[in-house]
Amino acid sequence: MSQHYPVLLVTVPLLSAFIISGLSWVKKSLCFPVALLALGTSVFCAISLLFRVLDLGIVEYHMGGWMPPWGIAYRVDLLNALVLVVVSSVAFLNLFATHKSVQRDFPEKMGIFYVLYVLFVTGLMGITVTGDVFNLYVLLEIASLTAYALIALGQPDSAPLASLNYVFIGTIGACFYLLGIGYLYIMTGSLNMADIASLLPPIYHSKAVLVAFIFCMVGVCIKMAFFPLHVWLPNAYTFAPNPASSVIAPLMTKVMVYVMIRLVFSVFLPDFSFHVLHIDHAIVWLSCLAIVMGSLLALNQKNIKRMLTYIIVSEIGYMVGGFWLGNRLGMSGAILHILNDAIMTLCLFLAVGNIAYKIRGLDFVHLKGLFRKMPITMAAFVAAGLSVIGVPPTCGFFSKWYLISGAIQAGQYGFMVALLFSSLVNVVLFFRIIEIAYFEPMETHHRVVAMRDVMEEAPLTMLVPLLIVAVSLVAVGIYSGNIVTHIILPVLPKGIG
Amino acid sequence: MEIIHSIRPLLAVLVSLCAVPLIASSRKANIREGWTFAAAILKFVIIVSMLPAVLRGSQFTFTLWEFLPGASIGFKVDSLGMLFALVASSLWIITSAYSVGYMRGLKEHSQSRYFCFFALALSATIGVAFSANLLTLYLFYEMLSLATYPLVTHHQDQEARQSGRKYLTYILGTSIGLVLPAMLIVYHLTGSLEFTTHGLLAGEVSKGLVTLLLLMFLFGFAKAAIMPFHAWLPAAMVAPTPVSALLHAVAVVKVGVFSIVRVLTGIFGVEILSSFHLDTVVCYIASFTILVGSLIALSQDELKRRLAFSTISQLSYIVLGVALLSPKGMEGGIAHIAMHAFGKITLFFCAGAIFVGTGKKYISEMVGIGRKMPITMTAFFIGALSVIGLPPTGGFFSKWYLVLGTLQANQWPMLVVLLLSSLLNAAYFLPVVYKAFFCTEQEAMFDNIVQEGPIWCVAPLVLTAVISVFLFFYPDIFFRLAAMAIGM
Amino acid sequence: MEALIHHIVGKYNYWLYIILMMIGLYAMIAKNNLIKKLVGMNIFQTAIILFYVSIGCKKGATIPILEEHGAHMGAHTIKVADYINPLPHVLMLTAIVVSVSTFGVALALAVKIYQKYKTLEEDEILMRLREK
Amino acid sequence: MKKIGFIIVCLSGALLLYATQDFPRWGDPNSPASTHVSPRYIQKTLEETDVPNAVTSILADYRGYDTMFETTVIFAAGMSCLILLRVFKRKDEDRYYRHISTGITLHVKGEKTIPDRSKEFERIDTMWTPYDLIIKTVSRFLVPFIQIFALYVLAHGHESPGGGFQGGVIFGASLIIMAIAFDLRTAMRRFKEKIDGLFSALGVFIYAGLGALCLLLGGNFLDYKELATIFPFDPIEARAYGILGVEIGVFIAVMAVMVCIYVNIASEGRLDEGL
Repeated sequence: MSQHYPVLLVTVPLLSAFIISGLSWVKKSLCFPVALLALGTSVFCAISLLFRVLDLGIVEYHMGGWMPPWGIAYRVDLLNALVLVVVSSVAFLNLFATHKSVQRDFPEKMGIFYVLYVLFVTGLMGITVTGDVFNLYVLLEIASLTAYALIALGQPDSAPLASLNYVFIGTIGACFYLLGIGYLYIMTGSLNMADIASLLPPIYHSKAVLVAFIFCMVGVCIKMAFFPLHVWLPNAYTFAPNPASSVIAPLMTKVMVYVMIRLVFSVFLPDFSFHVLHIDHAIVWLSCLAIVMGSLLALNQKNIKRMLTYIIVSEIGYMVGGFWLGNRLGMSGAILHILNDAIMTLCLFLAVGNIAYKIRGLDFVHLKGLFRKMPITMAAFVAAGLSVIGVPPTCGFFSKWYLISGAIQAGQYGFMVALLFSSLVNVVLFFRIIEIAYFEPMETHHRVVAMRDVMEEAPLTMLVPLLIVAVSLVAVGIYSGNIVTHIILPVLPKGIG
Repeated sequence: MEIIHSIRPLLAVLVSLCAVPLIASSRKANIREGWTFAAAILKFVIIVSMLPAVLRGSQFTFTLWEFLPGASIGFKVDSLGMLFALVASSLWIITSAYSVGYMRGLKEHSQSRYFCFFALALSATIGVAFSANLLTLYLFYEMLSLATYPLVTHHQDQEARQSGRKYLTYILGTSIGLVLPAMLIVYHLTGSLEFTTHGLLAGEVSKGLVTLLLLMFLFGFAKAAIMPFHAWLPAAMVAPTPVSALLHAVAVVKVGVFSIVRVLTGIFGVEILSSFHLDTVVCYIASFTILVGSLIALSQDELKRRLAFSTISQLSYIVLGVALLSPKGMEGGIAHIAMHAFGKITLFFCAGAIFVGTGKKYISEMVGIGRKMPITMTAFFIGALSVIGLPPTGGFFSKWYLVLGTLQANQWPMLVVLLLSSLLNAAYFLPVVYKAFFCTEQEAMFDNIVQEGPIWCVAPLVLTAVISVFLFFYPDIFFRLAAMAIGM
Repeated sequence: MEALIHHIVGKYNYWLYIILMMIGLYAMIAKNNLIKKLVGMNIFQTAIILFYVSIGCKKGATIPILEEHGAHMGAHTIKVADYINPLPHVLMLTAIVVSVSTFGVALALAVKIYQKYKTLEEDEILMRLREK
Repeated sequence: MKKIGFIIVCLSGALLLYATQDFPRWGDPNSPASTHVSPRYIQKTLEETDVPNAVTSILADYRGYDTMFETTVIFAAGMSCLILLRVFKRKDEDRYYRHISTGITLHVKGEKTIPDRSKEFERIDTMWTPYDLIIKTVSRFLVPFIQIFALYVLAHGHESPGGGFQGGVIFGASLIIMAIAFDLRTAMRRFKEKIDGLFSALGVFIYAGLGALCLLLGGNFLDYKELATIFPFDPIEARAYGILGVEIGVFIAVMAVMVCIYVNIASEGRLDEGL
């Protein structure tokens, strides 16, 4: 069975989605266990696949037994394997953690919610594992379509409009990508990534390839909300229901960053992207802008979830900029940050979900006295905040380490300054919340009567996953050296200095 | 030099970390404080157990985790670290006792949280003392910054909020904005972050870059309160007095200074500093802080703020001593870490005891307090002598060595600075003592009845005062460690 | 000039699809009414479909369904140039489905928005939101 | 916004046009697109899959994996509409009933209702009362033919243009015609929501399940030739039958989802009335 892991990790949740959909008409209570089981299988497959790739090298899988470029092939190297593990585990943990609030918020539509949830995860995993540019497009649409629906379920006033705007912008992004691969197809006649990569070098200087590159990249950048193409993200993620935003926010943008890396590594090849085109400096400067603007916009927010969405925008700048530094350190940092940022964002959004489960409203004014009310949730929130700031030994520090080292090596001091600036702004952002949650109810001077009995934590099923994620912030941080040397560095193409 | 691989440094760090959940989960106050004492004493015992070997010239090392080649989480116990750890851990025991008296005396809220974060802060302090490389040092440095935030803002009122904000802005702002990039640049240049005896950067870099890095480190470790990054320290005085005493006179600020010393000796190295004449630059920066700090201290009426500015100026003594690069000066500077610690903590304990006993915070309200609290004020006098640098206290020796160091280094202006500052020290401390004891009946603000603070408060301050005097007669141990630290 | 005309005439399919795409994209960005935006989106997607399908075209070829008698003569007798390229058609079948699905979801969203605000003019909705 | 939009549009249009300079001329049989990958499909489709329609063989076999997800996209769209719009709680609204024998219209306010299946009364739409004999009669005649044609398109997909999508859409359209010509309730009585939901899941499940079956039989996912081990086909034939199987799955899914999307959008999720 082990040779089938690549396809199983996508099709098991896919099949389960249909089963859940059927069950939602017959027996609702079974939907959640089935979803849990399916995503658990995916986690298992993804981890086994990672070890298999570590042992055997690149794993290929041919759908229907057809050889590429005629059939669709999966091609799993360490990069996909790593992202797959991230995607499946984040989705699994979040599924478990948010069950209670799904049950409360969507009592009748719980089954269909899980169908969309599982399909969303399927889409993301399909994007990650595939070796075919068109297959990637189809799965991208699955992920996006389900994300639109999930987001629109949120706050009834604003969520549908935010989601519709996301539909428009997301469709433009996807169509740009589709145009890009159309141009590649017209020039090469192939849709398989490896095949295109082998056909492209002789026509590197053709205008069509250049335009194909631009359109693919712009499309992907729209989808990952790279500043200034981020306008859809804050509204969409803020108004989304918490159980959905805590899976969409950590994964969607990260997977799109992966797609960008995959396109550069396996389709256009670094040679073209860095040596034929000379856009790396420009993109790094754009990312500096993304980081700075994301941070500044985050400062401007009065709602905790909205603030987090702008932090995502600035984190996207980290990854894109780090990758386009064009050296091994920067790229390792960018790839490591995909992992780290997914964990951090998950932790933050889960904490916010817990808070929202107990408190109506996520504006700053609602957060008063939270440290007394929900100490464990807030501890996890602080841990994630420290990781976003980049305090050792949390994982955020180590990706920042690589990114800054990469910036120094590349001589891009602007990027370094932007990273440090954003760290400092993050300090302000998180300690502002901590201050409110820590000080606010203490209005009288000095000795305040202890208020022990007001503690009101979220249920245990929500806390345990949150704590697991919070601990993994540190665990991943400690092991990040190993992750980089054993998983990330071998993926980087040879030509990169 | 013998290298001993041992887990003891790690244990010394972990003891108080492990105590945190125990303290947090204890329901009864006595049990909670029992855990604190147990952790404090155990920590002290572990550190003392390494002392003989360190005095023989051995080093304990332990690498916990190799994160990157050259950048690991590793511990190293050498004489410099030992000196600092010894001071911090011994004073933690005393401060714990004092905390009990102070917190119970004032019936403070959230005492569990207080003791938890205190233990956490001590873990970080020892971690800094024993760190073998810059990464480990940075890790514990940040941990200390964050662990002390709840302590500084313990009262959770508006004033605490403002101070906490200031505290974090300075401490985290500089460490992230300056130390982190400087560290990465060093790593980029050398591929390593280990502290070495001759300096990591030796022969690697140009003068401009070294100067830049030096300034980044010097100001980046804002815990050392070198001007203009000193404003957090007076602000942090809103904390309960035991916090000010141990953390803002000993642990936190000394961590800053200690980090600077480590970086100057372990990363830059003496050769590079003297060949580029950077020692003089550091000397002038430090002496500026010394003088200005003392001058500001003169004008402060709140006792704890005056002590804070005194600390600011005294910290720069240490930096100055090390930057002199002369053996005597460096020895004096390093020994001053210990001498100043015992003196200054006595002063803070006294300030706290006065607050617990009478509720007074301002010097102008303390006229005649010596009659009410004679023991406390006597201890205050001894502490003040030690900080000024007069016999019969330990502070005399460190200052003596510093003066000798300036002569050895031919830095005459520094000699003037030191002497001038001593005068200023005397000028801002002695009037307090004088007014406390010698005042007319009309002036006195207190009844002529002896009424000391609680025993848990008084005993610790007597003890530290006695130690300060004791160090005048037996300063050997710290000076031996200091001498070994500079390789003599 | 002649080269330009040659270029336009020889590749008029691309010109057409690009103009169509521009119309769609402009409607998506600039129109105020959500349904008009949706229509723009559809035009945009259709333009891309047109582009792909025109890639598959070969002059003088027929649809890619092999004639029955060819079946028994073996592969070598099937002349590739006689049949147009089937792959873009397959791809566009997928793209059509995707565009229909997106359209469906978008319509559902529009219905939801209309239920709430009784209008589909974006500026009116935004004004209503701001008033809150 | 308009100006920015215009600039963006012109920019991307110019960029795309700029690239066309390197493109092969329209209809060029020697372009890379026509010579690299696609010739094999045309040459080998009969030999390898026993399906003369190359589009069908690519769709359901060579690139069948794409098509599976394409069907999933449809399914996801159906589910999205359902979850977005469907309201399960009945709102108290005014209803209209017609007394069948007399033709008198009743306006019932609030909670009170007459059972929808009452013999004497029939429920009618509030806004619009479709009662057009010609349309009703014509569509009543037409619907079976449309449905038969849909099945033909499905079954004949191997040999001629057609297949599951096309057939499914046509079949779905027949049900929608019913809903338009009569009213939504009539259509929903014939084709219950629950059945519709189960069908849409079942359709895609057939596709993915067939793929998984191939995997269980020892081949790769969607490798239909493995079906030959349990069915009495030779491996080439097995591919053709496999394609038929997945086309049926697609047919069911597309039909059900079409209906699902229509009824939800038309009635704003209440499934009682609406166009």
